[in-house]
Amino acid sequence: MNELMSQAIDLMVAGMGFVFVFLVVLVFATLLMSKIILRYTKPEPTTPARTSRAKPSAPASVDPDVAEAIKQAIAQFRSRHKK
Amino acid sequence: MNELMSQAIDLMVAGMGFVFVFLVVLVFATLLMSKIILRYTKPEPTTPARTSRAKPSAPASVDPDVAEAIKQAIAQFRSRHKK
Amino acid sequence: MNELMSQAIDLMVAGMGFVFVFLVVLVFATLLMSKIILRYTKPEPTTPARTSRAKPSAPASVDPDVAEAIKQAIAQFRSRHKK
Amino acid sequence: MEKLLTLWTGSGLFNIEIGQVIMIAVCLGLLFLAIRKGFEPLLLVPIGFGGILANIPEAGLALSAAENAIHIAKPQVMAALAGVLDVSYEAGQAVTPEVKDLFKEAYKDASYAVVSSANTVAQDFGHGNGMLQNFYTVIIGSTIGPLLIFMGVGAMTDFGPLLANPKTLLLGAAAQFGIFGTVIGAALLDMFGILEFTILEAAAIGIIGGADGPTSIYVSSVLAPHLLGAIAVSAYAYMALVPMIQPPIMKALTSKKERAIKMSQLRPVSKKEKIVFPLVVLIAVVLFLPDAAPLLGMFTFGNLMRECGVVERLSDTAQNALINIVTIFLGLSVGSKLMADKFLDAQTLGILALGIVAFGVGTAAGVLMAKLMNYFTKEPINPLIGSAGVSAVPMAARVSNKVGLEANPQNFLLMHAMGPNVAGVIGSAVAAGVMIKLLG
Amino acid sequence: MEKLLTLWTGSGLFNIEIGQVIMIAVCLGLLFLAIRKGFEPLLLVPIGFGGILANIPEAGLALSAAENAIHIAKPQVMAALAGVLDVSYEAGQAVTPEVKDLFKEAYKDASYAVVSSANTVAQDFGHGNGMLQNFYTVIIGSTIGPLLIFMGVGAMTDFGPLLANPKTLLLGAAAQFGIFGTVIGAALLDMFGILEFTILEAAAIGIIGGADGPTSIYVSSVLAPHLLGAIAVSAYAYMALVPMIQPPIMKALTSKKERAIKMSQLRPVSKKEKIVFPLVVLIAVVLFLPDAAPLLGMFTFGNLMRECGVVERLSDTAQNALINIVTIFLGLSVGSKLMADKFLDAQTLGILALGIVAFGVGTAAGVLMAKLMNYFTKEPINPLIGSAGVSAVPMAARVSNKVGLEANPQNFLLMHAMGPNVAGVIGSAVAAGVMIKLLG
Amino acid sequence: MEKLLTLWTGSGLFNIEIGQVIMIAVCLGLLFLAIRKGFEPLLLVPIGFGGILANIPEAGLALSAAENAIHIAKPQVMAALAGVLDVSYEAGQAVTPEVKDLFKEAYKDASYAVVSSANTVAQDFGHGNGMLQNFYTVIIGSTIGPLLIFMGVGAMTDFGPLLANPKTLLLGAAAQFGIFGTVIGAALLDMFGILEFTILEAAAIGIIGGADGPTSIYVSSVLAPHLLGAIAVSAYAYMALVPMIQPPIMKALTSKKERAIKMSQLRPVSKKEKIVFPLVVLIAVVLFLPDAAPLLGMFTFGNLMRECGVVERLSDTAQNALINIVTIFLGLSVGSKLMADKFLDAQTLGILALGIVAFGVGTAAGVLMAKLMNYFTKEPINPLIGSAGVSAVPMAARVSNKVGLEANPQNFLLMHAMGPNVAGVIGSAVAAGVMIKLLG
Ligand code: NA
Ligand code: NA
Ligand code: NA
Repeated sequence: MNELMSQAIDLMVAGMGFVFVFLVVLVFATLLMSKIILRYTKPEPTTPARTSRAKPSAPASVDPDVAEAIKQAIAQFRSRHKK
Repeated sequence: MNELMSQAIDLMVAGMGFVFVFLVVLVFATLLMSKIILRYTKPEPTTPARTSRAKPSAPASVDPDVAEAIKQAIAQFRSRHKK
Repeated sequence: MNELMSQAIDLMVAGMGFVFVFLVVLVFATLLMSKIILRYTKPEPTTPARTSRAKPSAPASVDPDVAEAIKQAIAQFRSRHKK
Repeated sequence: MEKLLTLWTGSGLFNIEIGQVIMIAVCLGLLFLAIRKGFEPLLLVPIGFGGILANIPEAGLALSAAENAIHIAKPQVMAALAGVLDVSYEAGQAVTPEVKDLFKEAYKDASYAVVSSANTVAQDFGHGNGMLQNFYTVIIGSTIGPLLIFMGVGAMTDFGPLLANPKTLLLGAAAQFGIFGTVIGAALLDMFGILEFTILEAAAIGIIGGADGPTSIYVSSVLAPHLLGAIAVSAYAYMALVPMIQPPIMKALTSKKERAIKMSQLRPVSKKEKIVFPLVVLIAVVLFLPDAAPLLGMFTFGNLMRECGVVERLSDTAQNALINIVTIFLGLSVGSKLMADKFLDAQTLGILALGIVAFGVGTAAGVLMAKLMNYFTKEPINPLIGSAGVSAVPMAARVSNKVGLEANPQNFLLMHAMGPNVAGVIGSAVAAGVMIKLLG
Repeated sequence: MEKLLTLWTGSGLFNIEIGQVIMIAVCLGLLFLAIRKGFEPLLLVPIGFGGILANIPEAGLALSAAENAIHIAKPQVMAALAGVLDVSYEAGQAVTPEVKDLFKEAYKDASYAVVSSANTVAQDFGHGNGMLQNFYTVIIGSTIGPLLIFMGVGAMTDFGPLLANPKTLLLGAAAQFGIFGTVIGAALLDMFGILEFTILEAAAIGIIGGADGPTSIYVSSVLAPHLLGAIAVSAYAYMALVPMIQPPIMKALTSKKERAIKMSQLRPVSKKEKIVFPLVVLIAVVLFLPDAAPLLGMFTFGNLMRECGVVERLSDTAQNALINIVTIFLGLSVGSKLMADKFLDAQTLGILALGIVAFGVGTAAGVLMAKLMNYFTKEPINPLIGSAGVSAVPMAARVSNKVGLEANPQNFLLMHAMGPNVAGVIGSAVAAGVMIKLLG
Repeated sequence: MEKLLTLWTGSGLFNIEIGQVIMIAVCLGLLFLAIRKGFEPLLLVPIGFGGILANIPEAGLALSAAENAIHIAKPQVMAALAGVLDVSYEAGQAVTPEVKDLFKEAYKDASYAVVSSANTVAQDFGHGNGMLQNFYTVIIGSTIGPLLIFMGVGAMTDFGPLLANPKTLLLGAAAQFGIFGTVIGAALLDMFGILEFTILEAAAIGIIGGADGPTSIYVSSVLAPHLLGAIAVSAYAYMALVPMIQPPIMKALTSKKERAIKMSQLRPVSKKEKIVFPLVVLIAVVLFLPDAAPLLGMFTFGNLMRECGVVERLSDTAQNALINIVTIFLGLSVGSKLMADKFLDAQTLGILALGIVAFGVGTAAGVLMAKLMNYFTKEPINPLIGSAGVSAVPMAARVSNKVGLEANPQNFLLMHAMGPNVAGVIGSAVAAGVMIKLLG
């Protein structure tokens, strides 16, 4: 086993060891955080987890009444055309 | 009175003095500018002063006729629903 | 004729010569490219050439049905108002 | 094993100092105020986050290459730096904390050319500038960051209310008393031996009274960069507190009758006036105060782009993509000045104390000026709009409106207060120019 | 009192020179043309404003640190600079205007390394680069600004009409006669002793005939940076004047019958051709003219991003946020070259005179080329589209269309003119590459 | 005539080398894969285009001023450079290819200070940095580019699924085996004499297994900049190939029954948890791994901007204008490392071979870890989500979902796979920090 190989093995042991330690710590820290937050805050409306990195679509800025009115108008229009 | 205090007072006298001189000049320059512009130009449609630094809302690109039509549709729709 | 003038004439001969050579080559290269592409690919939907550098307008995101409905509503509204 | 030891001796837990713990807690507090309480979040979120990054032990994100080299202190690097920085250090000598301090002092006092050489040497040995240090150099060291923010603010500012009633410019002038009064306050603290300040530091602290973030950052980066962190934090924090600081002062200095004064409606302002106004301001700068040219030049340029109507895409970019990009980097750069050894200092407490004085004095001066003007003008001025002269746009104008409504529910002062409000921005920039001219 | 005196002796009113007054008036004139008359406002608003800023007395916004130090001329700074710049100056010697001029000359002629040292010395003494000087160095000095604009232009350009009729590339070639003809014109002025030019200056002036802003700025920043201000202003002003300059020339060189020629409709162009075309241009550059690689490389890169359809967010940014940000800084940087002592010069008048010649010659060459081509091709070409070969996209193509409609109300030339119009952009970049190769 | 000769001897056709022809073909291939096959086009289009630009003969776009000077090799410039670079060269000596190589070697091995001097000398003689070289220095050399991309990625990342099931972080840890296993692989190639690598090169190659573009570029720019081109191309190409690389491995290591495991629905996650989580990660970095601070600091900063809800305009800019601008320049800069003499090397083939090993090992480790965890937890974990731990967001998570649906059409794994997917980003950044700490 040459020097590079022994360096590589050292690096792997230290590296994977550290990655696991770090992420295990993070698992516990995250669980603790969630527990604290969920205990000490009033229930709030939660957001469902989103799927992808995609930018969220802009919030619908149309008044629901308007939307409803337009829907009705379209429905009326379509039903007329079918006749 | 130590040196810093005398420097500070000097700075205040010069500073406030200059700020007032500058802004007084600006008051007169602005009044003069407005007078000249209002005299030598035909009356043009003026824009009402806006309130905040906020980005102006996008110009309404909807045809007024369309807007009116939609309003009417909504009114109609609502009055029907109330019945 | 001084030195600058002879330099300028040299520059013009070399420059215009080169510009023409380059663009003539480009004409043939482009014709060749188009010929190859049009031969070796199935016919695809083509885009009509656009006029200006202007950013293409956003694609109409309104459902044609909605548009039609609104148009009809406006027409109806206008005809009523004329009465 | 040896590698795991390297990781452990290089970890934060092994190296963290109490000052860094405190500063990280302070920065988390800033983030809390910004996110939960809405304290100027656009700046305080990046500043607070940058502050945490700056205090990560061993990471050296806010240090230059030479400072990082001195911190790590490999003997052969120290020997090389000793030559450049003219520190007496023999190759191989043990690097005690005292020796490190000698190097740090020498670096801090070094000339521009020596600093540049020291960093080149450190880079030759593989040390690098920290990320935040690079941001600071490019964005604030060059002064470009605050100037671009100011251009964006110009592109967002509507001078209409000011043009309809130009004499409200004087209210913006009076409120600058907050700036110079605070300089006197710093001198008082110095005179009574409570804290020590130089005139440059006193002036930089005073600018907090301008209630204008980019102006504060610009001036302190020129006059007293080591105080920049405390000054910027103080300026933005108190701007967020304007709705709490101002009303008591405004009510104490006015009678209910004065507060109920209704002002006549503002005349409409033509497009042409709005286009020419930034040029008028610019010409005044050309004639009277060249030292305010960077600040007011960029401000009026932004405003001209906004109003001229033919470069909307540039104006839009100045108000959005560009100002946002600069804000992110500016905030992180300011955060880099929240390192424990620079921030945890009695001076910082003094700056926080003087900052609130600055806002109070400015508010009072604006209100009193409005009362004074009422003796000379026939159109009555509601003194509540005077307080808007401190800037803090548009918060201070909203405060004027709110206090006015309390006195008289039909009394809408918002538009009238916008005049002095934007005048305060010009006033502070002029004051900044004067300070830089006389001291810079 | 002393402080007020400092303010007064440092004010613009006390220091302003007649040249600066004239230049500020000229720049206000540029702003008027841009805002009121719509002369290429996206560039001329920032250029005009930057020109005013550059001429603010004592502010030194367009000067480097060393130039500012020489202007202020503190004896100990001058002594230090004398060593670096190799000027004979004894410490304590009075600084007369002649001595200052000695320093200025020495600085202008200094090598890259000496300039850099001189600025370091000046910064050691607390002098700084002016804001506009920094912008110029970063944006134009590095050539990055014009190249990014060109990338954005590439992302906005549709080569469809050119691909439908590639032989119109030749019209874009012919119009480059405007460039080289103007070089001859400058040589004539020099020969008759009217003005003096070097071949570098003549070439930089000639590029105005390319009718392409970024190409003009790029070439003059490489060949003759001291003329950049006049060349850029001339280029953009005449581009705005294309609807006035071109029609008389077009009508003089064509009969009404020629102008009424209807061209057959362009074939539709497939997406694939549009994707491959920028790569074809790039390969041609690789093979024939590496010196055009920066300009045409960025141009074709922008176009490929536009057409390839898979990087729309990059293409959108290149066409909007990025090009707008660069335009703001590029304009201000060009404005920094409108300083009185550099701009108010007989050469500037020569440049303005030659610029209009350049546009005229280019227009004529394009029209004549189209007439010539009609002898060789069976599909008739309306000679009016030849004038579009000067670029000035899309203005020149619109002019072709308008003049065509006057001759025949059913004759829509716009699409046909877009081919030579974008070909003119490529042609000018090729001409630029040739000039840089042969002279740079 | 002489001028036409200059043009011809300066043309690409006259000077092109076979290596450049090959590299241009390779880059056209990359463009084809990016545009036609959709291989990570946002990066591979700029990288491929930059690669073509870097290989334009004589243009020197990817060379520094000194390298360009050595290439052109004017005797007096070489004499001046010889002094700086300490090469034995007598003024007037013929510049043979061997002499050039001497200069190139000396430049490559020179210290930071000498490189800087050599470039100053070259600029004094009128040579300049190539455009791509400037991009590389500013964007990658300073490490700012990958960090800003990482900030943008943070602003686009939703940690909700991870917070709902934090133990999936362990899957992200296991997948990092791909990184370190590849280092072993490189050591094996070296041991058997097939290729030669240093430990720095081996580590930089290993990071391909992180399946994260900006992390790969960051690490290789720090540890082995000369391999950056091959590493980045390899990383992005294999990320695009994830849907082909992963499924066979996933299926080989799992039974159909395991693949059909349905996981219970994720609990909803509160806004507050999402705000606090990036700060928790940051504090962990502070305490345990300061060397990961630049990467994870910017990543968590982006995520905090996204989630905190009060700086939406900054978050929006970080996700759009800013990341797009940086992506353009980052891609071109990476392309500058695709020069023939640096890329056409046996090492590059080794890197491409090792890269696919890295992805495979990471995938396998993630799947096996998930199977292992099923022995210890009561809630069953579908082992298919383990493969998402390699990152390649969101492609790897989609692959998990797709393979899961094949086994059980009611089995929607997408949300469950997003947890390990984003955990893989954190894991790779941690691994990067460890490598830089131990080797950097
Ligand atoms: Na103010
Ligand atoms: Na042209
Ligand atoms: Na990963």
